[in-house]
Amino acid sequence: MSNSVDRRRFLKVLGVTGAGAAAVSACGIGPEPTERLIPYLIQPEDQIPGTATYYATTCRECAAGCGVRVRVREGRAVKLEGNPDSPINRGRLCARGQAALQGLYNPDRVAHPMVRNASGVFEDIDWDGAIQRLTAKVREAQGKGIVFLTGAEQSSFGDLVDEWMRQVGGRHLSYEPFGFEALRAGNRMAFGTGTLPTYDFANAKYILSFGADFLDTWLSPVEFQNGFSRAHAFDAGRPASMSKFVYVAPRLSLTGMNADQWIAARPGTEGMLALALAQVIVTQHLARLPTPPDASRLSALLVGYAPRAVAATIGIDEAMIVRLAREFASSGGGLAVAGGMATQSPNAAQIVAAVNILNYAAGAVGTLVKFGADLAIGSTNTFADLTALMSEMAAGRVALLFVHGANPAHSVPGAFQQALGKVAYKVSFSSYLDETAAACDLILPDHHPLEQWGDSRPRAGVTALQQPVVQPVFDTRPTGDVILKLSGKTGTFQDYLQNKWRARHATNFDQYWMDGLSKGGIYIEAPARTVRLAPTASGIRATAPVDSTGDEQTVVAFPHPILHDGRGANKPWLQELPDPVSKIAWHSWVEVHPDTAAKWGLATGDFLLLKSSFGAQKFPAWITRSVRPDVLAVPTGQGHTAYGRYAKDRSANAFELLGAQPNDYGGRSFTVRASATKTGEHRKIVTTEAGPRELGLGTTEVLPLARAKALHRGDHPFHYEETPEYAKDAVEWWGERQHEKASLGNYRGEHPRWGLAIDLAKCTGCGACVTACYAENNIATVGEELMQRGREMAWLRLERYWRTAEDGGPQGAVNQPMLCQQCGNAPCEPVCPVYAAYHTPDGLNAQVYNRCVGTRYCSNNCPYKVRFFNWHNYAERDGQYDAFPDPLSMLLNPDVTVREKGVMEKCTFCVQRIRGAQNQARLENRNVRDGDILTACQQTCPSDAIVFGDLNDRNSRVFELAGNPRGYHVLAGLNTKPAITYLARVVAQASPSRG
Amino acid sequence: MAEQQSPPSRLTYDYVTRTIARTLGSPSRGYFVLLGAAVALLTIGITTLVLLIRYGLGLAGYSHPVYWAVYITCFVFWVGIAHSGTLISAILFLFRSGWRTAVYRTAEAMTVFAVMTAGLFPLIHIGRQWYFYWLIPYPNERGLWPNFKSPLIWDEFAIGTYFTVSTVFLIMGLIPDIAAVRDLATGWRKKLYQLCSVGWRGTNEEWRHFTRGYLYLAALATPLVLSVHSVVSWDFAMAIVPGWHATLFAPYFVAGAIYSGCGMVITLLTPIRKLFGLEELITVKHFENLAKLCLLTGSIVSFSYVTENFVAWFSGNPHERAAFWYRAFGPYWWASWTMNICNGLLPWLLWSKKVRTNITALFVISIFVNIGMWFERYVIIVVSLAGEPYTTWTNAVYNPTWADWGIMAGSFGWFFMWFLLFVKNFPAVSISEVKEVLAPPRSKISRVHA
Amino acid sequence: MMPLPKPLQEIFQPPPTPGILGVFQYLDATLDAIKELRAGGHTDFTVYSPIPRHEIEDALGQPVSPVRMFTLSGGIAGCAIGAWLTLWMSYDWPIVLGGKPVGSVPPYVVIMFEMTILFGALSTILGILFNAAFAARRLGTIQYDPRFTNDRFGIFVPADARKSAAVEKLLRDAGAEEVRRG
Amino acid sequence: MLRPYLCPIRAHAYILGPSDYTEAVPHRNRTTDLAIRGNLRSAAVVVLILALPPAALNGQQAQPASSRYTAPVITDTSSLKGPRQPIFFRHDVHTGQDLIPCMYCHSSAAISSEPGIPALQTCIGCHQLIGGSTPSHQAEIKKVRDAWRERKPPEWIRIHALPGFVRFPHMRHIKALGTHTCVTCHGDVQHMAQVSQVSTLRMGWCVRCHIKNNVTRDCSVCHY
Repeated sequence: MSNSVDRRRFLKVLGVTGAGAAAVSACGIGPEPTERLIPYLIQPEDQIPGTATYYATTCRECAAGCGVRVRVREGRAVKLEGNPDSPINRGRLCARGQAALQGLYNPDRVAHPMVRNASGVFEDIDWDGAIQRLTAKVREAQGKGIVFLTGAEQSSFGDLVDEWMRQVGGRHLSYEPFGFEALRAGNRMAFGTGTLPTYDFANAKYILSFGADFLDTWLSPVEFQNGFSRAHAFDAGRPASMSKFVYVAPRLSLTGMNADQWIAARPGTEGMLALALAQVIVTQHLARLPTPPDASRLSALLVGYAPRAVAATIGIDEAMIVRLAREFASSGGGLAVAGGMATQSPNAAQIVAAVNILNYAAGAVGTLVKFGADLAIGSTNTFADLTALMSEMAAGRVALLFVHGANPAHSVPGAFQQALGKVAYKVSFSSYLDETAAACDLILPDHHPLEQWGDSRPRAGVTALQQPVVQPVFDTRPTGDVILKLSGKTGTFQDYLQNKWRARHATNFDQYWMDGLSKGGIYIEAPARTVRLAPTASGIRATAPVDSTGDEQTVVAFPHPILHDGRGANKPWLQELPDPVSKIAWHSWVEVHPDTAAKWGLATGDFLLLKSSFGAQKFPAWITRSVRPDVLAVPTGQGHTAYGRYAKDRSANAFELLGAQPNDYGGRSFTVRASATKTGEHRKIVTTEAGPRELGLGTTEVLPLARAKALHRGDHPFHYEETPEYAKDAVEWWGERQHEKASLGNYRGEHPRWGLAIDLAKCTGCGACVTACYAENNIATVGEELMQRGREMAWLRLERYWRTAEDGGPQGAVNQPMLCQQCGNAPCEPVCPVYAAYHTPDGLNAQVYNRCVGTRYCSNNCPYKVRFFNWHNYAERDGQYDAFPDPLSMLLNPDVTVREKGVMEKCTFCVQRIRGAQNQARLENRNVRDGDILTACQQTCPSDAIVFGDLNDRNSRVFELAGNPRGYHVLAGLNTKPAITYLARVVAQASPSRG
Repeated sequence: MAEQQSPPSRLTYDYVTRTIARTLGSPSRGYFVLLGAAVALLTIGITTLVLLIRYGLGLAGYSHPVYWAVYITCFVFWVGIAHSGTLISAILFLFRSGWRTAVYRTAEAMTVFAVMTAGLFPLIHIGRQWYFYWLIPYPNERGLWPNFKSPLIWDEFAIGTYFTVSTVFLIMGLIPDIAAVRDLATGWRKKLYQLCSVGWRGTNEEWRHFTRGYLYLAALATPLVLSVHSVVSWDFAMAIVPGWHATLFAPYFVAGAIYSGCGMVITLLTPIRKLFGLEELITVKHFENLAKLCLLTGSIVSFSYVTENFVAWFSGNPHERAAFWYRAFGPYWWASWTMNICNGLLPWLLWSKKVRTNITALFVISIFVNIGMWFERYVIIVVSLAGEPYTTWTNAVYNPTWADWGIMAGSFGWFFMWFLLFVKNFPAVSISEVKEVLAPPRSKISRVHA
Repeated sequence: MMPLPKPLQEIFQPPPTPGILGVFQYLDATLDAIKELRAGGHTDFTVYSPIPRHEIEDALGQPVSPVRMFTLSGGIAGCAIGAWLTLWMSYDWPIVLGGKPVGSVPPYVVIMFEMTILFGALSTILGILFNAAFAARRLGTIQYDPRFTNDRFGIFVPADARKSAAVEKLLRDAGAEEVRRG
Repeated sequence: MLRPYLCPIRAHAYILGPSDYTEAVPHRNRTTDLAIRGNLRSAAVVVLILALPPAALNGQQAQPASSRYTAPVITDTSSLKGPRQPIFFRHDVHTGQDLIPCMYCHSSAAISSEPGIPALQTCIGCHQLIGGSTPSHQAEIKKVRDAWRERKPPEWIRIHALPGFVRFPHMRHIKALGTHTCVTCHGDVQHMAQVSQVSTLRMGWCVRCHIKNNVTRDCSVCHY
C-alpha cells in the first residue's frame, strides 16, 4: 500500500522505539527482545508513568460537537470518555465517539503527503515540495474558480477557510450528506427562520416523532438520548413518570424501537397526521390558543384536515387520531419532532412545517422547541448548493478544488465522480484514502482532530475547544497551518485560534483560555428567540403522495445508526458493533416485511437487486416485521470502493440508489422508487441474533405502566425472583458457606460486593456501552468471516427482543444488555480444573487469563453465555487474525492484559478500574467512595441506564436500585445469585406481550 | 498309547497352543494394507493437531455457545468403547462365565488402546495444549494446585487409573501365554517374549499367586469400570445445561458404554476370526452371547432415552422441555433420530435367534451400533449446547470442519495401529484360559492301575 | 537365556539345583505322582502345568496366597493419599468457587475412590511378582521343559544322588512319559 | 513456536517529550479534576529535594550515617554483574555514597504503579555543575551532557521486567513498607556499581512475601 507506514519510522514518531518493539513483538510468537527504556528529555509536568492523564477536547465524529476527555497513558490516547462539563453530552458518549480512537490510530491513514504523478499513481512528496506546488496551483487558478469543500465547519477553521477563500477569490462550501434541509425549509415555512432549534426532550411529557431518529442519527443523538431517558424512564418517585413516546414512520429505527407505540403511517402522509392532530387540538380547544393573528392563521390552514377526512389516506382510523391528539395536548408538555432522513420524501418540508404547526398549536414552541440556541449543522450548505457546484465542476468552471472532511464521492457516487473528473486540479486534506481523496491529484493529510488544535460551535452559546492530546502518529500537518502558509500568513493555526479567542475575550485572556481548555470549551446559555407563525405558514399544505404505480417499491435509504453516512466504515469497532435494530454487522441489508417476502418467495439472506432510475445495488434481505409491507429499507454507510481495509468492497452502497437532484426545498430525497428483483444469490447474514425469540423464561421482564406504578418497596412481581421451595435449605446452606468463607484466607473480614443495576426502562439499545467495553478491555474484533461463525468477543452484548402487539406486528423492543452477572454461586467457577475462574473476596467472578488452559467448561456451564474464547491469536503481530495492526495496537489499554489464543475471557466489571480506584484510595488514606468507580459501560451510557457500586454499602446508589421492586435477577430460578439487578422494562400498554 | 486316550474333540491343548500361536506368524499383505491405512489416518490426525496448536482451535467448527463438540464427542465415544473390555474380562470372570475366555483378550486389548485414544482428546481439545500439565497436582514454584471440585480433574484421575489398571490387567493375563509362545518362538521374537514373560514357567507357586492376584485385580477392575464412565457422565451431569443435568446419567452412560463396547468387540472379532481362522475357538456361541449383552445394554439405553424425555416433560421445567423439544425437532433432528434408530430400534432385531447367530448380520448391526453411539454423544454434547434454552439469543448451529474430522480420523488411526500391532505380536486369544475350559487329558489306564 | 543384570540374575537365575524332572502327559497321572511324593515325604518339589488346575492345588494342599494382603494395604494407602491430596491442597491456598465450601468432601470421594483402586491394583501386581519371584529364588534354578507351557505337566523333585533312583522309579510308576535326571 | 505469550502492552513505554516542551507552560492542560494528582506528584518531588541534606536523609537510609560508605573506584567493568548500560551510571555512587534517596529520581514510585526513570533534565540538574572527580567519571558525565545537548536521551536497558499479565503497583508497596524498602526487591542497589536483578520476580517469590506479611493472596490483585 502506498500509504502504509514502515514500522521503524512510525515508532520513532511515537518515540516508543524500544518498549514499543518489546510490547508489540511480545504479541506475536517468538522470543522477547531486551527492552529499552527511553527517558524523557524533560519530564512533562502532567505525565506520570503508569498513571493516566485526561485531556478535555471535542469529538469531531459528527456535527453534534460533544465534549470528550481523552485518557492518555505514556503519550498514547487509550480511551475517550464524555466530558461532564459539556452541556451537550453531559459526560456521555456514543459508539461513534468511542471509536474516534480508531480513526486516530487507523492503519489505513495517509502517512505523508502524496501527489499523483504523470502515470496517475500516487507517490510520496515532502511537505515543502507539496506546499510550493500548491502555491503555484493557487496562483494560476485565481479567477478560474477555486472552491474549498468542507464538512460542517462552524469553527475557527471554517472562518480561516472563509478568509482564505475571500483572499484568493474562491468560495467555501460546507457539505453534510445528511443536511436536514427539510427541517430548515419546514421551519422557514412555519416560522420564517431557516435555523435548527434545540429540542428539550428532558422536559417533554409526551413525545411524538415523525420519523425523526433523535436517538441514533438526528441532529445531536447523545444529547437527545440523555434527555429522552430522563423523560421516558420510569421512576416511581416522579408523579407523571414515563412520558409516552409515539413513533410515526414507515420503519422502526433504533429510535422507533424504543417507542411505546408505532404508527406505520403511509410514507409521506405524516404531515397530514400532524395537521389532523393540530386540527383536533385547535377545534376542541385542548390547548391555550395563541394570540389572535396566529389563531386565525391556524384555524385557516387547518380547515380540511379533520380526522375523518384524512384518516383513510393516512391509513389509520379516526379514533386513533383523536386519541393521539387528546393525549398529546393533555400531557401538558407534548413535543413533536420531524425531519428524519428515513422520512425525507419529496414533500418532507411540508411534513416538517405541519409538525411545526402541531407544536405551535400545542404550545411546545418556545418551551420545548427553543429557537435561539441554533444548531450548527443548520448553517451548512444545502444539497442544492452541492449539486450547483457539481454542475459548475462538470462545466469546467472550477479550476481548483479543495476537499476537507467530506467524502461526496461516496455519498453522491457517480455524479460527483464525473464532475470531479472535469476539475483541473483537486487537492484533498483527507487523512484517509477515501473515494474523494483517491480521485484527487494532491493529498495533504490533515492531523486527526485528537492531534491538533481547533474548536467548534455545535450550537449558539457553546464553543467547544479542541486540543492535541497525543503526538502526531504520522507525518501529517494541520490543514490550518497549511492554509496559513499558503495564504502567506505567519504563525501556526494555534496562534490563529488563540487570536480568535482573544478577540472574543481580551481581558484576562490566559485565565479564560486555561478555563476553556480544562472545561473543554466555553459554555453559555444562548438567549432564546421567540418565533411566531410566519405569513408563509398559511401556505402549508399536507398532500398525500401519489399512489405507487407498477411493481416498483418505495425504497427508504436511512442513515446507519453506527456507520452514519459511511465515515465510520473503516473502524473495526463500528463494523463489528451490530446494528441496534437488525443486529447485523459488517454488511448492509434490505429490510423486507414477511408478507412481501412471502409474495416473492424470499428468505433472509437472499439477495435482492434494487434498481432505481439512478442506480442499482444488491442487498441481502433481512425479513422483519419492523418495516411496512410496501416499503423496503436499506442502510447507508457500506459499499466503499476505497477508504481502507475494513471498509473497502464491503457490501453495497445505498447512496447509489439515490438521485443527485435536489428537491424543491433544496434537500435530497432519501426515499426513491425502485424495482426489486430476486437475484438467486444467497449469503449467511452476519448477525448476533441467533435465537430470535426470548422464550419468556425469566430473561427479560416487562411491566405494564399501571402495574409498575402500583408497586411498593419490597414487592416481588416476578415469580422467578422467589426462591423455589426446594431451594430453600440450599439457600440457608449457602448462607452458612458465606459465613465460613468470611473466616478463610483472603476472604477473611469485610469486603465490598461489587454489583451493577441496569434499568431496562432507560436502555435504548444504542450500543455505546458495547464499543466502550471494546475500547476499555482490549477486546479483539474478529472480522466478518469469523463473526459469521459466532466468534465475536463482545463481553457486553445487547439482546433485542421484540414486543409484539395484538396484530402480531412489533411494538418496540426490550433491549437487554447482557454481560457477566458476577454470580455469587457462579456455575462457571467450580468446573474450572485450574482455578482460572474463581470468586474474589470482593464478589467478582474473576478470570485469570494467564492461568486459563482453555477447557471451555466454564462457558458451557454459564447459563448467560457471557464467556468468550480466543479461538485464534488475535494479538499476534501481523498474524492472520491480527486484530490490532499497527498503529491500532497503540490504543490497547495498558492496564488490561491482551489475551492470547486459547484462553477464556469475560467481563469483570472493569476490574482494572476497581483496583486503580482502590490504589488511589489507599494512597489518600480513605476508603473507596460510591461513584469513585465507573465501569466503561456505565461511564458512556447516554441514557444513564447502568449504575455500578458496592452492594454491601447500604448508602450506595446500586444498593438502593437493587432494592427497587422492579428489580429482578436474570434466571434467578437457577439460584446463581447474580450481582447484576435488572430493572424491568415498563411499557405504556395494558398487557405487555412478549415476543 | 496316546491314540486311545486322546480326548474326543480335536481341541487338544496342543491344538489350541498351535492355532493361537499361528496368528503370530508372518503377516499377510492384507495386514500391511490395514496397518498402512491406520498409519495414514494417524498422520492426518497429527498434521491437524500441529495446525491446531499453531493457529488455534478456531480451525475447528466451534461457534459460540457450542464450546465442546466433536473432540469431546470422540473422547466419550472412545471411553465408552473401552468399557466392554473390562466388563468381559473382569466382571464375567467373577461370574465364572466360561465363554468369555475366547474373546476377552481381544476385548481387553481394545480397552487399553481405546483408553489410550480417549486420553488424548482432553489434551487436544484444550485451548493451550502446551499447559496440559497444569491439571496435574505437582508441586510447583507458584504454590498452586488443581481444583479437585472440577469434574475434569475427576476425569483425569478416573481415566488415568483406568488406563493403568486395565493395562496391568492385560499384561498379567498375557504372561502365561507369552511364556507359551516363547517356548515355540525363535529369533528376536523369542528374546522379546523371554523378556515379557518375566521367566514364567507355570510352576505351582506361580499359578498359586497368579490366580489369586488375578482374582483381586478383577475384583478391583469391576467397580472401576463402573466408576469411570459414571465420572465421565458427571462431566455433563454436574453442569446446569438442560439435557446434561440429570441424575440418570451415570447408569445411562455405563450401559451405553458397554453397549458400544460390545458393538466394537463384534466389529473387531469378526474380521480377526476370519483372518486368523479361529472359527474353532471363537464360535457362533460367543457371538450370540455378545449379541445378548448388546440386547440387554441396548434396551437399558433406549429405556434411558424414554426416561430422559419423560422426565423433561413431567418435570414441567420449561427449560428442560425446550431443550428436549429442540433436540428432537430442532435443526439437529437428523442427529437425534439417527441416535434413536441405531440405539433404540436396532438392538431389538437381536431378539431373534436367527439374527443373533448370523455373524454377517451381527457385524452390520455392530457397525450401526457404533455410529449410533457416536451420535448419542454428539447429540448430548453439541445439541444441548447449541439449543441452550436459558439465553436463546446466543443459540447457534454448529458445523464441524476439516479440523474436527482430521482429529477424529487420527484417533481411529491411532487406535487401529496399536490394535493391529498387538494382534500380530501377542496372542489375541488367551491360550491358557481357553485350555482351562477344555477337558484336561486323563489316562484311564493309570486310573485302572490306581 | 539373555544375560540379566546382577540383582535380577540372583532372583531369576540362581545356581542350579540337582534333581529329577518327570514329564507327564496326563493330569491324573500327575496328581497320582504328587500324592505319592507327598506320601514319600517330599515337600519342596515343583509342579509344572500349562494351566492352573484346582486338582493340583488341592493335591499340593498349599496355603492361600498372601497377595491379598498387598491388595488390602495398597487400597487403604491409596484412599488415604486421595483424602490428603484433595483436602490439604484445597486448604493450602483456599479459593472459594461457586459459593461452595473450600474443602467439600463429596466431590473428593471420587478422587479417593480412584486412588484406592489405583494403588490397590498396583500393589497387587507387586505382590504377585514379589511372591512368584521369591518362590523361584527359594527353589533355585531347576530343570524345565518348553512343553510345560503347551500340553505337558511336569514334576521336578530336588534330590541328591542317593535318593534320585527312588524318586525316578516313583515318577515312572505314576505314569511319567519321560524322566530326566540333572 | 509454542512459546505462549499473553500479549503485554507494557505499562511502561516511556515516550520522548515533544521537542517543543518548555519548562513553564504545558501546551496541553489537564482537566480540572486531575490537577490534584499532578500536584501530589510535584509536592512529592519538592519534599524530596528539600530532604537532600544528609542529616535529613539518615532516617531514609539503610545504614547509620556514621559509617559513611564510599563507592570503590572501578577500573575493570567487565567483571560486574548485570547488563552494560549506555552510560555507566553508578547507583552506588549516587545513593550509596552521596545518599541521594531513590525517590529523588524514581519519583513516581510513591504515587503511581510505575517507578519511572528520571528524565535527562533530572541528571543535568546536578551534572551541569558536577563534572566528576576521576577521568572515568568525567567521561561518563560527558556522555550525559552530550545527550542533553543533542536532545537524545540514552536508551537504558531494562533489568526488572514483569510479564505483561502481572500488575505491580509500586505505590501500594511503598505506601505500606516505606520509601526505603526498595532494597527488599531490587537488592542492595546502593552498593551496586552496576545494577543487576537479584530477586527472581517469579510468582512464588511474590506469594511467599505476601504470606509472610499476611496480606492478600487474591489472584485478581495482580492478574487482570
